[in-house]
Amino acid sequence: MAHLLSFIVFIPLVGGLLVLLTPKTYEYLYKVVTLSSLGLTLLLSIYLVAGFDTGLQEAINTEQQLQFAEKADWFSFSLGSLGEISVDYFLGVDGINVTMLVLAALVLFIGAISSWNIKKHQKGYFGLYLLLSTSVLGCFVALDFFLFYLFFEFMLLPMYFLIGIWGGPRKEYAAIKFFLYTLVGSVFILIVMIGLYNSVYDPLKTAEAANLSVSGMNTEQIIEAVQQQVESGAIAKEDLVKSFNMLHMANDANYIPGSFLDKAGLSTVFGQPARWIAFLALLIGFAIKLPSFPFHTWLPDAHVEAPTPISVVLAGILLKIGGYGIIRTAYAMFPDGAYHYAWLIGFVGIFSIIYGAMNALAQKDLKKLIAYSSVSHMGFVLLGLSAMTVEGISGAMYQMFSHGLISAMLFLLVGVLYDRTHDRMIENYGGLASQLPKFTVFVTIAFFASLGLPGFSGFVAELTVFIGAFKSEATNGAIPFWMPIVGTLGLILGAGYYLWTLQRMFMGKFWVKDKHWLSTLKDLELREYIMLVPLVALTLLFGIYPALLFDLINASVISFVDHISPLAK
Amino acid sequence: MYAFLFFLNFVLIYTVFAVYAERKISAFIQDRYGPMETGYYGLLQTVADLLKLIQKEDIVPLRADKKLFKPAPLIIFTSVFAGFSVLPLTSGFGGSETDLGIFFLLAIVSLDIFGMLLAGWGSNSKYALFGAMRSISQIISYEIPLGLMVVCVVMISQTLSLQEIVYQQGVWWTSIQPDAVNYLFGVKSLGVDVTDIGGLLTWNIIRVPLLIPAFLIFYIASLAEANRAPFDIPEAESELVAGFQVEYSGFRWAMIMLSEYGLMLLVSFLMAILFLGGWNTPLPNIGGVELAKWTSGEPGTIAGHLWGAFWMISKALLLVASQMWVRWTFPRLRLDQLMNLSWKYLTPASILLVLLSALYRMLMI
Amino acid sequence: MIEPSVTEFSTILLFIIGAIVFVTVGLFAARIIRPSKPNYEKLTTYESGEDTIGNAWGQFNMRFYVVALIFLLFEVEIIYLFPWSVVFGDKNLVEGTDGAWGWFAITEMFVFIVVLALGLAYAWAKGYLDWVRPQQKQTDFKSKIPASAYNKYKS
Amino acid sequence: MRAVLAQQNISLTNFLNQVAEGLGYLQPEITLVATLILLLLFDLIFKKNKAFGFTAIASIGFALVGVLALLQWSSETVSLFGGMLSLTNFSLLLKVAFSFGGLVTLLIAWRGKDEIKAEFFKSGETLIMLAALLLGAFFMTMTMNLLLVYVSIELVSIASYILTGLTGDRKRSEAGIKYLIFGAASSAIMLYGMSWLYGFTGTLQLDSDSFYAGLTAVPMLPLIIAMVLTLAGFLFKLGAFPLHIWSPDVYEATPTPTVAMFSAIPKLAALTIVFRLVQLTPDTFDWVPILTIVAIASMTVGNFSALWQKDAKRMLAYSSIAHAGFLLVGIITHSETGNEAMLFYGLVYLIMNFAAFFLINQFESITGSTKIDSLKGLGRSMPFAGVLMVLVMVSLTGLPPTAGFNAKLYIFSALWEAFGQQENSWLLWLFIFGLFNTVVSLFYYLKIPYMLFFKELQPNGIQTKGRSADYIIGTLLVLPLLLLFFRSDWFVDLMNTINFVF
Amino acid sequence: MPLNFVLFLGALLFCAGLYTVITKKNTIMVLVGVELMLNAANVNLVAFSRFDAVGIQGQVFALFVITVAAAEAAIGLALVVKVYQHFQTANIDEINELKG
Repeated sequence: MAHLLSFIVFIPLVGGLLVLLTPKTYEYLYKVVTLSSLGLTLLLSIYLVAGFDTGLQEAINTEQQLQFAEKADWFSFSLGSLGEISVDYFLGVDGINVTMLVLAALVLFIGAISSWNIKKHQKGYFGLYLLLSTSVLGCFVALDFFLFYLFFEFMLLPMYFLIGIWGGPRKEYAAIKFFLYTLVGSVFILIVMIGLYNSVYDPLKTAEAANLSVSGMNTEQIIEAVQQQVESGAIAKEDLVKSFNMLHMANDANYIPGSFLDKAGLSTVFGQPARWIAFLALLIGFAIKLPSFPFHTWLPDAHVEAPTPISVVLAGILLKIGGYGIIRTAYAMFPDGAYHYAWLIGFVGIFSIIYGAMNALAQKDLKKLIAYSSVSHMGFVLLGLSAMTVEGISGAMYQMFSHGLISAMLFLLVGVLYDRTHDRMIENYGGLASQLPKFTVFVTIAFFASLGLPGFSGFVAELTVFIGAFKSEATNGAIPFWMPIVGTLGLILGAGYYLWTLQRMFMGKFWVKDKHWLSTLKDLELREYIMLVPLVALTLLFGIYPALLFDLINASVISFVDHISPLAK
Repeated sequence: MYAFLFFLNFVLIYTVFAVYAERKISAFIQDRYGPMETGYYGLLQTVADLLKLIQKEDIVPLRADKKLFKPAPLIIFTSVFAGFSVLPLTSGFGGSETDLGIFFLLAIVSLDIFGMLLAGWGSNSKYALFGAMRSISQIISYEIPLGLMVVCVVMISQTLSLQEIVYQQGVWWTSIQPDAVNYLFGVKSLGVDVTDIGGLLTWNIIRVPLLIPAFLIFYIASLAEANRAPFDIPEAESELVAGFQVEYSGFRWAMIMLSEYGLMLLVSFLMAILFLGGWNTPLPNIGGVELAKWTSGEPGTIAGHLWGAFWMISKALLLVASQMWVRWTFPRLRLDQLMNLSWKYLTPASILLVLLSALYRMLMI
Repeated sequence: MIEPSVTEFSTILLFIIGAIVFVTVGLFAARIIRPSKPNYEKLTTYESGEDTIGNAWGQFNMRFYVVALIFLLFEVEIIYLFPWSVVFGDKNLVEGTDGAWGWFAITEMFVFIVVLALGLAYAWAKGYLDWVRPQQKQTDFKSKIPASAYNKYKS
Repeated sequence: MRAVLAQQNISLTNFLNQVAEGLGYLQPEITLVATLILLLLFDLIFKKNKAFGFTAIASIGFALVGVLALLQWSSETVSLFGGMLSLTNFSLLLKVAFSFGGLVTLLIAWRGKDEIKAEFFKSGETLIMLAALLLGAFFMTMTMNLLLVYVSIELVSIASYILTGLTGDRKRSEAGIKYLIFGAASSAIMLYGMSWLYGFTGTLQLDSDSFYAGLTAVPMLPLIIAMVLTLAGFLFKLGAFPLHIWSPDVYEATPTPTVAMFSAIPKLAALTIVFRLVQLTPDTFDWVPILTIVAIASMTVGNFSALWQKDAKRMLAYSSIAHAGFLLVGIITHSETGNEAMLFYGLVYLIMNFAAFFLINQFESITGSTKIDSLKGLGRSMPFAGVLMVLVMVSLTGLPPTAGFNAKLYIFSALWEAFGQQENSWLLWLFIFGLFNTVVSLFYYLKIPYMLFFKELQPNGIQTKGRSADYIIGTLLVLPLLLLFFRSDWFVDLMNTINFVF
Repeated sequence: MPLNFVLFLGALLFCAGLYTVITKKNTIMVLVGVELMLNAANVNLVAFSRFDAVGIQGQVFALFVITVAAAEAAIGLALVVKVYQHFQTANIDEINELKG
């Protein structure tokens, strides 16, 4: 199926436009359109995974390893003596983002179901929700940095309005805080993006622009020939076609000799090699989104104030964009920087794990607790990445996937409770198990999955991360041995806050603060089952049968590690 | 240096006699005697007045702004007197012979409104302030036609030097510019060469007949410039009790008076120079009867100086006399009439004249 | 180029300084001769014998101001006219260009003058040159007595 | 004059021919003057029902000016009047943009509240002044001579003072006097600087050899002082730090259409002059520190001051100060890409500002106020206008998918490139400050969407029904912003044909 | 007369003007200061004009400056009058209703 990715990305947008065009009198259609377009997206992405070739193993920075790739010229113009600039419409999936795509499609669909009882300004809500869906999906599959940045930034606006209009009491504050934090991050990314495209050229287009005789050569030979000629200075500067292609950016050979981010690394910023600084900037940019300590403070606010479906999307997908971005850009483009700062990333990772967990322990608001647990879990992603081993990286990716499922589930469950009582304070409830047994079962499953109980996907993910991290000192020396050891503390703390919460809220004698809640506290409905059951099933499935996911990512992760490890001693 | 001494004394003596003359002329027009007591036919009346003025107490009102009040007469007098510095009295004698003479003259004389404003404002008296405002608005209103008329003459003469303007209006032009030719009415195509005939024919108002209305406008404007009747509302004794000078007394007042009469003389000199041939004789050479040559000595010679001074001063004094005549003949204009005259008649007319003069100049070459 | 001659200007300076000296000396001489016996009555501001009320430095008719503005406009115009007027009809230049120079310069200045004249016309048409502008004051007072009754007695 | 001609070895006849020829190239300007005079005459001759005539004359005039400028498009640089003016397609593009701006100004006034309409179309003065302002701006884009620089800047300034202060209420007279005092002082400072430049070089002609040689020979300290003094007047028109103080007051008090014009046209025109000055000074003189300080300070001061503004126009005033800083970045890079980026930014800025003021005007005509608070909830009852407003604000912030993002991207790319080549740490700081200022700017730009959508509508009986004409115009103004994001190459290709050499 | 004298005069005028502009509170005085500064520039321009190899550009410039100064002063005073009508003062410090 040609243009499958484009369909996946833009079907929600079309749905959004339909929603905007539908007059207010047909209000019920909004939900139908939303659900059907996101359902279609989900189906298509499952179809895509089914057709995904798990055995394809090529270097991570070549286009050969991409599947379902789509590439078209978007715009290009001459910069005079500085060559030409070329922006492509470039989508593709490989092992690194295929899981994220499916996750996004799934969580968006479930989010749409959970949006069912949004009453206020439905047109705006569903329009923005679908707009958000497109930009999220696009962000995961865009491989042109410009396009990626477009999707990345465009996410902010719908999110801003979704939190700011449909959120809780402090929604405005939370919305603005969310927007600003993320924008600061994207400025960091923008800085590097500018530096990158100024330093990177597109070999194929350069061959065309410089009129190289390429008859009889295949693509690889052309690329090689161009790279040699650029290296020797045979190609004039004005013939260089600067590229936004993220795969080109990940290839040292495509850097213009003498350019600022050139592989020789002669340029310095504040006394540090420019490439390291660029890595750090990208890292910070995405770490804000991830979020990791110390950039996490927007997350609790945003989560607490956002309506349930938005919390679900935020925790389930948006945070993953941070992790995905780090892998796709920072690590792939500046492996030297990654290696140099591995200790820092690892440290921030374990700090996030422990700090998030400690904060979670101290929370009185259930949603805030889960928000902090997200910070903690995202710390594992950083820890895994910092190890720079196959296990570490695939663990990090597994953790992202699994956290996407689990956190979605957790927020949905909080939403269930909030729907009924409009209160999320842990201390206001007690012994819910007797009143809401089915709910309690789901909560227990979700908590156990989240704290990493064997049999759930979280366990596999964290285990893999730790294996990778422990291996690191022996194989490449990226992070010291003590880091994963300290990291395990997070597991214990995690168990602590979950079990304690369980005990406080669900065990013991039934008690709620407000008597009126007695009438509203009802057990799960069908719609809620529809949302929760698949998530639980998937969590279990990936906990029991991890190969399902590992098979998808393995080939790419191995070549990814190959790509970044030559620098690791 | 000599010019300075000459003009200073001349202005003083002239003023003394002009005041006397004004009284006498007004008396004559009004059919009465005028001053008769002091000296023969009251000849010493003004001298006596002057002596009185010097002895009078210098009153500075309590509420006046002394920093502005005191120097005002000085500024008025200085600016008017500085105007004399560029006047050529004869072909060889005069003040500064700067190339920019007329421009400088207009500029420096304009400064006297500054002095008037200081006087009016500094007095902190309603009469004085109103007088000053009226006076200034009148002077600046008439300065436009005045300036434009000067431009007309300059356009015709193609020079800003007063001396050169005078030379052009007589038989001696060829002595400074050998190839110069004066045609009858300035029109080259008529082909009548009057360079050597000189006299009245080469005066600007005849040389370029277009300048006759210009002369009239200039004359009217100059009356207003000097605050002379019929344009004397600023001082309108009956309403404003002498306008901006109401609070002045003694010597300071004398200075204001002196500069007023000085200004009359100055504009008269200027009119003579710009329109009436300056120190040139009015008599033309008619064939062998070289009246022009006879009544004007060769430039630089003593005869030249004497003839030149004679013609110049008599033209100027005649004009001054005519100003006095006008004063006692015409009624005072109302303020709105005054402004209307300036802005709605004189200024458009002078703009038109400027345009026409430009075209006329093209006829001259 | 018009070269200012320094010596010629020093003559002018002499006139200016001379005038100042003359007035100063005169004032000084008068000071020696004249009496100085100020008293309050003498030093009051003259207002035809009435006691002065308030300050003279108040507002005055705005039209004075308009006149000043228009004056400024034309006075500045004259600044341009003077330099132009001595070159536009320069015999050599005009003859050197077959008259083109003269006509060019005249056209240029005509445009300039006409634009300024337009300004004057504007002020004229808008009534800024009319010293006493008739101002009809419409009263919004509604009387029970019909207007015709008033008019009957007015005339 | 004679001496000038003799020196240039051009006979007078040739010179006259040259002038006559030059006049042919000034069609747009002559049309503007004609429009101005026609407006004046129309005002004088007709007594009643003048609004239609004014509108017709002004709009046809402005449109014609734009068309005429467009028709002159060519890649050649034409030097007019002995080099006093230099007509490039750079200036032509700006002229077209300016006349577009003039038309939009009329449009804004036409859709404005009644007082604004009355001011613009009841009497000719406002329109005449707008035409004069445009005329000055046109000359600013072409002039190569310090004298003309001064005169054209003053033409723009004086027209602006009149537009600001001579009619209207207390506020406007206050704004007018402040504007004038700042303007007069800074132009006097500029003039003094210019007089020194003239002294150093013996010429007023910016592109002449002796200007270049003179500046090379002068010791650095006096040169810096002269240049900084000269820059003062330009920065005033540009509304950049430290001569920006007038702009908030003026923007707040002046009617919205006029502000729209102030915010874009004189600013861009001044930018071209700074640009030319920087281009034509020898490399021995280092502009980077001076301009970098100005740019950083403008951005920072503008953005931070905008944070606590309560009036939308006042806020946009500070935003325009910040944008002046961004515009200067293009000049600082001193490179071909920088020039193009600057032009791109400038034109996008022009469109953004006109769109923003159009929308503000639309809301103002409904609520009668430009306070940000007065926008409360209007986005919900007028969603279309609200969305347009959000897009404009996003563009002003510089986020995708709007042309504001491309503009920032290109300008900072150029800066990055320049930094890569010169490794000048000033540029790095500029880069960092510039980009982070974007974040600061988000705070206040977001206020407007915040009020529009997050707050409930004040129940004070405001008629919120939008008018379809407003929607169409608004869309037409916002559409380019989106279009230039998705296809910025069209525009950049156009700019590639532009000759930045004078 | 040596050039230095004239330039020094110009600088003095300029400083005096700038000082007036900065320190005086009365709007009219500020405008007077501006005029001083403009004339400082004029003095410079005319002085430098003597050394102009090409012509008398400086003097021409000075003429234009005078014109523009006149226009500026005219509008300035008009505004002062208007401000005075509204605020009953010409003191720049007391005219401060516009605040953000």
